[in-house]
Amino acid sequence: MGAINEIAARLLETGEAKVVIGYGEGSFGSVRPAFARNQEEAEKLIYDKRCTQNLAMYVYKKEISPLRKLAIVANVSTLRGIIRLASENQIKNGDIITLYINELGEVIECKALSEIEICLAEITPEIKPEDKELIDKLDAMTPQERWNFWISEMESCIKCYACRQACPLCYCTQCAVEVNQPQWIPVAANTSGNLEWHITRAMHLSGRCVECGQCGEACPVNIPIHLLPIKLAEEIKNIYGTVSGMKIQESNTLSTFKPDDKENFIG
Amino acid sequence: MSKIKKLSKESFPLLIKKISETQHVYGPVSQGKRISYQRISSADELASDFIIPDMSAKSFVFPKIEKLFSYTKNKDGVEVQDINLDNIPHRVVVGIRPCDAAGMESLKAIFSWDPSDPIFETRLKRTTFIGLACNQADDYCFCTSLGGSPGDTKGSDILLTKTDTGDYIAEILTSKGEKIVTLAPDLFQDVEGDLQKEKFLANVPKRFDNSDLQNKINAAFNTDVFDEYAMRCMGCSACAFVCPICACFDIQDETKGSKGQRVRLWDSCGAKLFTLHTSGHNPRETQGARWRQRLMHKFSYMPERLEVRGCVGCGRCSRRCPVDMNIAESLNQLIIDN
Amino acid sequence: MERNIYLPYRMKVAKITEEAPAVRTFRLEFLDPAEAENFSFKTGQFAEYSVFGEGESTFCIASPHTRKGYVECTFRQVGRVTTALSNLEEGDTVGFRGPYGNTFPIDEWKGKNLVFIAGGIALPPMRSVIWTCLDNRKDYKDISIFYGAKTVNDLVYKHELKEWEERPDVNLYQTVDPGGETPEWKGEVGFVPTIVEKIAPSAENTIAVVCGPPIMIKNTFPVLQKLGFKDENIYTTLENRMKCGFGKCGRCNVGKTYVCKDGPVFTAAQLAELPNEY
Amino acid sequence: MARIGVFICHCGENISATVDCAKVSELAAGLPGVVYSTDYKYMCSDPGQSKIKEAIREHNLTGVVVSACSPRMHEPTFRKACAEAGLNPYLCEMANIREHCSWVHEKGDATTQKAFDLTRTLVEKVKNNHPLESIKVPVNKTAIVIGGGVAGIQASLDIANGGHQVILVEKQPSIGGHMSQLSETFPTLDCSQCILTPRMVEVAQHPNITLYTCSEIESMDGFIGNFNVKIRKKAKSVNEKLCTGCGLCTTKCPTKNIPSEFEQGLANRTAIYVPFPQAVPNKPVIDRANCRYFLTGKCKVCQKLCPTGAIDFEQEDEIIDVKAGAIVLATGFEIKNTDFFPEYGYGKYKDVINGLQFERLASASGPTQGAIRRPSDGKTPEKVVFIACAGSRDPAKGIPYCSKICCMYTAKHAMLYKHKVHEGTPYVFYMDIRAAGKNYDEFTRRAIEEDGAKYIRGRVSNIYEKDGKLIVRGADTLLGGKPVEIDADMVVLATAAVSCDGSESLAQKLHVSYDPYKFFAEAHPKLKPVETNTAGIYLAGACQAPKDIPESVAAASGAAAKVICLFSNDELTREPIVAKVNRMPPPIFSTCMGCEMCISICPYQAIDKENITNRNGEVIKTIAKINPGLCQGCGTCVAFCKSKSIDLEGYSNKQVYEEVLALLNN
Amino acid sequence: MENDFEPKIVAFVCNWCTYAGADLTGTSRIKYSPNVKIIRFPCTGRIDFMLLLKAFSNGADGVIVSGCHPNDCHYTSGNFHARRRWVVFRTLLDFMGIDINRITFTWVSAAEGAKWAEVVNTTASKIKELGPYEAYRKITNEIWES
Repeated sequence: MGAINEIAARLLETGEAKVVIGYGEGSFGSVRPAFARNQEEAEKLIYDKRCTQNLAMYVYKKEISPLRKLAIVANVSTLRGIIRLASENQIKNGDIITLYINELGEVIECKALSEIEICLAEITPEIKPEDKELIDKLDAMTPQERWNFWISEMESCIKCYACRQACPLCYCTQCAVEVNQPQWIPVAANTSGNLEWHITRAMHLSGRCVECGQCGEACPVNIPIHLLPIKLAEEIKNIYGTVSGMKIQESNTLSTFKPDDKENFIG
Repeated sequence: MSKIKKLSKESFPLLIKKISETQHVYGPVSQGKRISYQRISSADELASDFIIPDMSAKSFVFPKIEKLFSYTKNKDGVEVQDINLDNIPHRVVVGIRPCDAAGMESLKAIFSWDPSDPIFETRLKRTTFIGLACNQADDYCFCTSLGGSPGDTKGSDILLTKTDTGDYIAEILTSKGEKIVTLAPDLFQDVEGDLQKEKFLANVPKRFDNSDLQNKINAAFNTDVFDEYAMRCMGCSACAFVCPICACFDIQDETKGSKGQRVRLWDSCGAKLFTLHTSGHNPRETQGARWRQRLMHKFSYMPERLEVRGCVGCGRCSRRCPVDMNIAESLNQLIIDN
Repeated sequence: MERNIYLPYRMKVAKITEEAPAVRTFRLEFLDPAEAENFSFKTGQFAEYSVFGEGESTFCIASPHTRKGYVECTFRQVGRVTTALSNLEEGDTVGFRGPYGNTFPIDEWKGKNLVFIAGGIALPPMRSVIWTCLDNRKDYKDISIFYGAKTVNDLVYKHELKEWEERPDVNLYQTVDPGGETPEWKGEVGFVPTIVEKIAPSAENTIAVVCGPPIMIKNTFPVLQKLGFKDENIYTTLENRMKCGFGKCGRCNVGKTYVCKDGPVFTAAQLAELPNEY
Repeated sequence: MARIGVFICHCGENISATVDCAKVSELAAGLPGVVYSTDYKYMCSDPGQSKIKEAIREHNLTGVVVSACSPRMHEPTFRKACAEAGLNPYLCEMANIREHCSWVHEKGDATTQKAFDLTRTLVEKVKNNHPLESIKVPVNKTAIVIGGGVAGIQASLDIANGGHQVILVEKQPSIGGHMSQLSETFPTLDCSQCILTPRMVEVAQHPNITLYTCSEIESMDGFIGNFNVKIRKKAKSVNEKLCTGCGLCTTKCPTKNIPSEFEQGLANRTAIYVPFPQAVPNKPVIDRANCRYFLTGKCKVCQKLCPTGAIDFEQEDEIIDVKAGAIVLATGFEIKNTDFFPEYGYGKYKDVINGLQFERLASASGPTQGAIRRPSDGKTPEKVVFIACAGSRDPAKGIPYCSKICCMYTAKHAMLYKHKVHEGTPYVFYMDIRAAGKNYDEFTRRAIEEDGAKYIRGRVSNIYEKDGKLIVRGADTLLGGKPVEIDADMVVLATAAVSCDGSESLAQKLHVSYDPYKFFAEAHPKLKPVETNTAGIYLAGACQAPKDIPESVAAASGAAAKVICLFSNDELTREPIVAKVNRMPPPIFSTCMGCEMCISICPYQAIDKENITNRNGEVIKTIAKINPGLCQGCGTCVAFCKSKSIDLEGYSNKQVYEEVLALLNN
Repeated sequence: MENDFEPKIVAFVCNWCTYAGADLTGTSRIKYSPNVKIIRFPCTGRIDFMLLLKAFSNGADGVIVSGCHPNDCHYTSGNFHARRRWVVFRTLLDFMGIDINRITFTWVSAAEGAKWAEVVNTTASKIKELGPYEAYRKITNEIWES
């Protein structure tokens, strides 16, 4: 039995957590999110290289959040998701025990959010090489080529909202896409409506995205939709020097400003 | 009426070419990481070496956006323009997987149930399915557990099975299939004896025993088996949208100035807004109830009311689920538990 | 060619009645006389009403089938379509698709006493059946109506309530929730189930019809059962969310039951068989 | 559908000259929901307004669109007319078909079409308007007056005499401003200090006036009726309460060679000083930049001498928080110095001076006790050249405007010189003599005709020094540009009046607009000359544009009147254009998720948290709440809110959305 | 064809600076292209990026967004927030291949009547040169053409 199972078992036994959100064996060699509510389930939790999914979206899920306190097995992107959720008041200190597994495979139990910040202070977040490569490739294209690329992707979008549901930061009870007075974004999954939806989602994530890429992972039709918020996160890092999901007290880049913010296109 | 012919690997592209002269031809096309049914003009465009397209073929008969009628608003009121069913195109889908083709029967059951939906009926009537039997499968495939098979002819007008030589065994199954043959009769060779189609089919092991499935699943309704699903399922609509049978829909108006149209759009019982009343009351309040509805609808309610199952075991929903909600596994569990 | 099942009839808003805050009744008349001629419905059925450009919304038909040439609907302004409906004026055009669903078995009720129990905005489906029965008054014995709302202002069909109150062949019991009364209020004060229990209509040879918000129905059934009503003799209507109205869109399933096809009228006995998904 | 009335104004011919108003009206009549449409010569006139009122009653209108001039002009007019006819005023919108259409496009179909497009857009907007009720907010009846020159003094006294508290904030150690530096004033030639100092004293003694000198505005937030202002009171190093103003310190201060600001550098002062003898308050301050103690750490002579121990070297800047209902800006102006003019010697000729320096020379309390002596050698100048328009009306110098006061004071200077140096000759170079004003033209004529000032119409091209004389070379344009050369003893430049250094940053702190020359902008050039675009902030004097004394005083009294009007009510009625967080029935309560980003985005601190509790008092949800008293309706939170949980009345999501659609879908 | 092309351009402007500036253009009788039509907002901070998307999906060929110069916002900081929003939005649009040359961002003060005319004319002629925004129109029309 690994450290993660022991800690999960202890937290459940002492009642410090009612459920431990983690990873379990999934279909055919894959891993899946798993929920340990008792000793037996605690024993089934696993943690290994395959556990890259960001689980932070489960902490506010309606079927789970009433079970707070929760414990959650966390990789770096989950940690960042939790910190960002805390910045946006969706988690309070003490709601969640985070079981961070560091590069050495040690489990670091964070009961306070500040302890997560300490873990994150050691880390320089980087985007995946394949994402970087595709972003660079797109940047090198002409606008027309980029348009063709994205439009062909948008035609495939079926508006299943897996991207939204998988996102740790899409916690709104009413998503902008569901607002119908006015109907900002068409309900129909037509190309222009899909485009508007994905632009809106990326904009709403700008300054907030923790670059986990979960939206792209979730897409059933393989649209690299995570590139949009990640591209913006990278730009924001370059322009404003802010990185989301590293510190609780950070303010959102798009709801703050500096009088001497630079731009080069406003005449 | 099944007739067996042979279609050589050289004849196959010629057949596509011949059909494209008069009708739009569609088939699985690879596009980046994605394989989907797309319009093609030659057989070269068809994807090869894949298990199953990412999206099912249901959009040929139940597109993600279906115009129901259009209208023009003016100062005095509204002029309504009904759709013209004559505009619905004749299409041939080549390379549809047997599971997708089999799904057409379930879709037909839904849309033909009183009252019959003429838009759907016309689309189905005007689409010819040239199936391609599966010569490979993955762990997610479970058609055999639900009475289907990698070489199932149900729903196809012609079913092709690729042999080890690259030539095809062509089963001409319907009059629509016959019509295709008459377009290029020379390309189809007569055959003698048993071509042993089974030899060329993928092996899809049975995952569970489907006998008495309906009663077993009914018995699970009020058990806590759905609690874990309630937690894990994130409530997106991916499973429903990739499913060859899920036919739940929404009706919305799209407008552009004074013009408007009412459209039918894919919807999903997994979405929390699906059943939400404007009062705030939601009859299926939890994700567990919604996942249960998905299972119940496919394996209990549809068999009860429409005498068909809502699942052909294509495994798409499980393959595509971001949180690995595996439908075959769930069914297996329900069967074992009950 | 058969008619496009999604195509609505165009109807003119012939009359608008303000019932209560944000609650209106529309009287709708067919623009095409031929359509009017061929149209018929039975009490208890519902329809899809639409504002072109905004979408469709489901309500019961609130007028009795005994009165021809028009249908009426009563709605509260809450969502996009009802807001758009509220913005209409007399003479404007709406879409109407229906009727759908089953009906109250009023022929089976002949010779019986009828008790109608309604709360708030759920009076409309009841109003249809009440008027249908009143229009065939001789077919039925005693008719009692219990109706309650949050406040006096929230009572709908105020004119008709007055008419029923004045009719000697109807017993009307009106009530408002505690705190909802005005100084002039002469009716009861209290929740509907409480008032039913207090007045205690006889269950003997009596049919009860209950319409209201889920909480009211939940609390009224036991009262009726205590008074001796059999579940088979208690009727209600369900108002699940619907889109198509004809058993395809998948919204209104309650178990294997389609509210749009098998309902919306159910007996308490039938409801007891359904999973709690309504 | 809605019942909208559309009213197309011809504005005489201002609109109808390029727009076919009848056509627009006819097209508008065809719009869904429009039940009445008409056009008329002057919609804003009484009969025009009556047409609107009649239509509202007759057609039972649910909304009105007036296509006419800018809503910034007449929106209140038409909204009032609607209200008078029983229609909620916020159900009236204006389409701007004059400023944004008829005046900027040529006559033609495209212009008419645009007028209709704009009208249609507003019709779609108004269909989504809601009746709104104005918001009442309390008024704090204290005014802050910024600047203690004659305008600030006048405004302060008027408001204080009206019975309200005034906080007067002055940057310098004394109030008085430029007027206290002047010798005599035109056109009456009465002594400037004689008329000003009694008023300065009145300010000091007024029970309703609190005076902060050496003070500036640090920051401001809030809004009309409820401003919160931080005042930075700079350290004077002298305890005002202890200081009796005996002046002993100033006489003994060892640092005596600091050019006096008040004397325009024509005399010196000490490091601890009173700017001028009649200063208010008449208590010295230490100029730390020049004080020996602050420079070297040694001295403290003043401290040793001070009989009351008032010298406090440790004193720090003080931040004073004040609340006020209104603010009057009276920060005045500055004049360009002589070093601004390369052609006039870059300020290197001692005897080329500016107008204020001449005032000090001519002043009886000045460095020469009123004798005109040139600064270089103290000789009485025999020829003095006065150059009007030094910098003003010169686009090349970035000052295209007229400084307005120069013509008059130059005439005054010529006269004063002639009165004091009878044998001297004043020459005046001018572009035009602008002497409009009561007794003004008579005054300049007197300078020419009685006092013999030699007026030369033309510009001075350059000045150079030669043999102790200043050679002034120019041209006389009245003589066909004939070159003129004068060997003057002294040259007085009527340098351009410009906005004060720091007025831009002050405007930004107070959120008032300013013009390209950094003068504060009035809300309307004609009808709201003393108001700014920011409600509750008013303008007095030359901070708005160059003004002479009577104008400054008039504006100050005007501003004071506005303040007193505002203070005449306990509550202020505000436009209900405020943001609102949505509320819904349980279990949702609101779609607001409480991310609180709107709190950081709001410029007015108008958003706070609100807890939604259940019956047991437990918090179920925390959402944003907007204080309608503080919200100014900018809508930044609305556009930012991801879940669209905030909306802005008057510019709601639905309204602006429908506007975009209507504008494009014709 | 290009000569006949009359672009549809929507201007999203704040009430206090640019709207007033455009009023001044009018009072100064400076002529400009009628292709641009103004929608009034209280502040650039109120301008939702989604409105720009709606403009394009409803057939706009170009868009102007204009408000108070930095530091001049009537509401102190709406334009500062807008500025960050537009930086990010423009990056996103460019990354998606949307033609950012069709969006003019500018600051026009209440005193800059002449600048407003210039902004309008420059934008209008640029959009005329670029031609109708066919690429976007194609995707918005697809649902209407079937």
